[in-house]
Amino acid sequence: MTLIDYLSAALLIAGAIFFLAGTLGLLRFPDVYTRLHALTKADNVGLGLIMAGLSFQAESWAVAGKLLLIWLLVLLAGASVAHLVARGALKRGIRIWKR
Amino acid sequence: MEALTLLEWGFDGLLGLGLLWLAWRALTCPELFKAIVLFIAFGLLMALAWVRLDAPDVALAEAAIGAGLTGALLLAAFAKLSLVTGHEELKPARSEKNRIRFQHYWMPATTLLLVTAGLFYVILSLPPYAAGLSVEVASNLDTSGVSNPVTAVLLNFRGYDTLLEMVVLLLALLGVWSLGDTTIHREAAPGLVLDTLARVLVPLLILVAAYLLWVGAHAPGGAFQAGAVLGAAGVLLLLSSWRPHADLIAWPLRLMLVLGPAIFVIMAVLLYLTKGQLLEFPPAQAGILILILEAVATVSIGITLAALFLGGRPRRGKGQA
Amino acid sequence: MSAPFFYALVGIGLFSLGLYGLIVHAHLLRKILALNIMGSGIFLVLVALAKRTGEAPPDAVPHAMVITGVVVAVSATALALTLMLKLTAETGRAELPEKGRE
Amino acid sequence: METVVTEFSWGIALILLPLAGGMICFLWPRRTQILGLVTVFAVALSVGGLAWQMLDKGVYRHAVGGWGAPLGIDLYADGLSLLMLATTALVGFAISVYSAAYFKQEDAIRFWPLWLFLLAALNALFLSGDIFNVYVTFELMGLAAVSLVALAGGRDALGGAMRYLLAALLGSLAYLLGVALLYHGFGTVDIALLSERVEPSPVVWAALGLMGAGLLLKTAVFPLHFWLPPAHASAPAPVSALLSALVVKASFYILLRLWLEVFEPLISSEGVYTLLGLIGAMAVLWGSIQALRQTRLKLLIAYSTVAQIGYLFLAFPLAVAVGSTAWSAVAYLAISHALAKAAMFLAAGNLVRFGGHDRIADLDRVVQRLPLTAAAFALAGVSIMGLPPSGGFIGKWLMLEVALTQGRWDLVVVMLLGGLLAAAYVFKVLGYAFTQAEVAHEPKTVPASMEWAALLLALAAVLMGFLAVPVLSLVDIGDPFGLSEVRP
Repeated sequence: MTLIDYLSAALLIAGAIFFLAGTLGLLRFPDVYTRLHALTKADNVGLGLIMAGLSFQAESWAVAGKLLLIWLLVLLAGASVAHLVARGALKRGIRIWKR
Repeated sequence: MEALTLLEWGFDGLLGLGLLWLAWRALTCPELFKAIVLFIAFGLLMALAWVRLDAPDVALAEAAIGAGLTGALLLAAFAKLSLVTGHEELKPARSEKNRIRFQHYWMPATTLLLVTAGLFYVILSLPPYAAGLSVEVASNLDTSGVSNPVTAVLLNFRGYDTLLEMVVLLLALLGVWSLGDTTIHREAAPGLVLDTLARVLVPLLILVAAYLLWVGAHAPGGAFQAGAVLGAAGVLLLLSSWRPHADLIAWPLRLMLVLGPAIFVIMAVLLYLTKGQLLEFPPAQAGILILILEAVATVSIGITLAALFLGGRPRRGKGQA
Repeated sequence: MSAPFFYALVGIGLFSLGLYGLIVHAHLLRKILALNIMGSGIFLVLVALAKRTGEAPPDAVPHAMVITGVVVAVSATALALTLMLKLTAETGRAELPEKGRE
Repeated sequence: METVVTEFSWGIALILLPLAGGMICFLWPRRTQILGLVTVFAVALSVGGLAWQMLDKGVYRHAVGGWGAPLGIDLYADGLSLLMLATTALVGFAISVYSAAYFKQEDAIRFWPLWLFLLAALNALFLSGDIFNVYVTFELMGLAAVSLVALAGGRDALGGAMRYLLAALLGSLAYLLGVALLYHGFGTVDIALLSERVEPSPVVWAALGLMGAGLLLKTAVFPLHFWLPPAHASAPAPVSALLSALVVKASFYILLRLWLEVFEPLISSEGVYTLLGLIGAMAVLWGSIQALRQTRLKLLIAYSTVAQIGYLFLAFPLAVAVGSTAWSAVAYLAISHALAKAAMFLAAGNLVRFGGHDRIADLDRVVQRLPLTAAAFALAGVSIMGLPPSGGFIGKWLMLEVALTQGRWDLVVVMLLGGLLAAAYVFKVLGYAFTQAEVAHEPKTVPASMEWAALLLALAAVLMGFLAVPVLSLVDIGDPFGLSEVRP
């Protein structure tokens, strides 16, 4: 394994940890808003790290570009959908959790 | 190497059991909404399984159509169902009746277990290696006009199936339309975010569809995947309260819907008249002819899928006449 | 047992699960889900066993069949869902009407 | 001109014409009726062309895409396919004429595209030589048929359509799993190649079980008939006629085809034959008794279909003996039933149009008011009962003869009982049609074309009683029943 491989492995593992944490949050957090918080973190940062890790292994700049594009799209969709879900929940009158 | 196979087995086992578990939960969890969400998740795992099985074309089709559009259709139907029945469907309590039922069905359950065991035996009795038609596909790929074997089978070797399949899609829409109309009118603005998302994503989705269509000749992709992406763009537009202009919903819409199967029929006849067999592509021109066929089909598929999502036959609203 | 066979068995399992769901559930939306799961199971059998080519690329013919099947399935699902909504609007219940009632 | 008729590949016209016609009808709703009629007429002419060609050259085969099996899909027609295609064209044409008067413009624009796609699906199915392609045509047929049932609207029709759709989809899926197993077992989905390659193995048995179960469900054989009566009874009259006459025959045709080509040579155990014969016998008795118990005319006719399908399955145990004519009897019964049952449903449609209901007890002297319709019902009844001279008589006689020579007295008794019960339910209807009912209602007029369409179909069913020799020789093209080795 080269230095590049170690670097991408580290990034991939870090990304996986973010996903794991996000999933845990999704399962354990008390209401829809906090769960969204956990989920979007995992999606955005976790996927970003994984994409970064994978781009080190990419054969060409075009592939790396595609990976970047995928990440940007997920960012856009994730943020919008999280907003829509939260707005829908508010409209339905679901209260925000307080300790 | 040893560790790798162990890892692969772990992955396969998790994926397989995950599929079964999700299917089971989608069928048994008491809340219908959850069941639909679980089914969509099931579709996404299926896409992963297709990738694992070296079937990227199927994976794309599954993710776009099997999970994506079917999911959108199910969710839309669920929402309408809640309207029709007055939210009764949201939480059907798991009543005593349900539990009695479960005991009531021990006989089909046992029979099914036996059938499953029998089918397991049948599957395991198959030879471990079989080429199927892969040799024939590979040796005729050169004259098919494309280099992606799946596209070659879909559009050339078994193009007749695909012709009929295009008609099935159109027919489903005719069936849906014959059940009723929906009035077309612009609803209240859905909010800035969805609007912006649609504005950004729709052009991008169209671009992706064109890319998938083009790349389908030599890599995973093709008319159905591209059409599904186009359909998704349509669904997004419909969700953000965009409605086709009143003048477009009469014959222009019908023409676009028919164009996909129609181009197949027209090409089938032309190729019969020139080559002597139905849908027989001349090897030299096969590539360009298939591309034309796929391009028209993609647009038609996209519009048909979006129309299926909308539901009934669109009609002009009274305020717009 | 190799991966193709494992996935084919999972496919059979999905087919049976779906069939069971189709029989026991009265709610039509659930029946439609069950039919889709059965279909996915069959598609899995088709594609998984196509990979029995050893090192060579898998057989493409079942792949094309499954793409056809996926499109057919979404068409049937769309029609079934619309029919279900119409029936529910007519009877107030998303279930098949009892037989024998006039 | 001569060369066009002999050289043109008529089979593809049978598929592409109705497809194109359906699309044009959809695009041009204002002219939908005339376009539809022209298309159906053109299809009927093409069947004539195909028959002409096949009488001269024997079986029809067309390699779509020029590849040929196993890579491509082959269209294939022998005498049996030709017979089904011709019946479809004839019945379809009569029903089309009927439908032109039956549907109002707003319903016509929905009916015609669906019906033409259904016609395309039927023709494609009868011409298909590829089991996966058959799956696609099944779905095409099923979605079209279900949408047509739902055209009637209302609780009964929608419920019937939904039940029908679920049954059709389940049947298709069971069939498709069988296709998947056969493909992975023998590397082809072409029927002719399969019949060369299959050998006794678990795969074949599983495929037989799955495809058999799926096709039996689609054919509505007792006890898998539960979906048929509600769907066929609640559909608009021409649709009921199409479904009972043609659509259930399509899945039976595939069952028969697969049985003859793929499965039969491998099956040595008596069990399968006995089982099929047994469900046939049960279907004959159960369907007839249920038909007799109905108070609604269309339900009575629908249950009669359940019973008549049963007869087709009685042939399986009889055909074990080499050289038996049981299959010819089946083919004859299938087409006679198609003609007679279509006539019956169309006649029922006339009665519903006339009286506004289909309660048998209130039929109110329709003999005087609608003599042609009453005659149509009676003549169709003659064929259903199996009285001479009619197509039904020839079919049942041929089968009875085989049963007698083989000493299968149990089957003889079932056939005779079925005939008696059929007579009972037909006369039950006719009896009420002669008496005056007490319910007063304002009768509506029935267009002449609707009466004549029903009568001509019924006459055709009777006429089949005189055409046994030419029809049976037509069926022998390509030797679909494998009888050539025993004939000198």
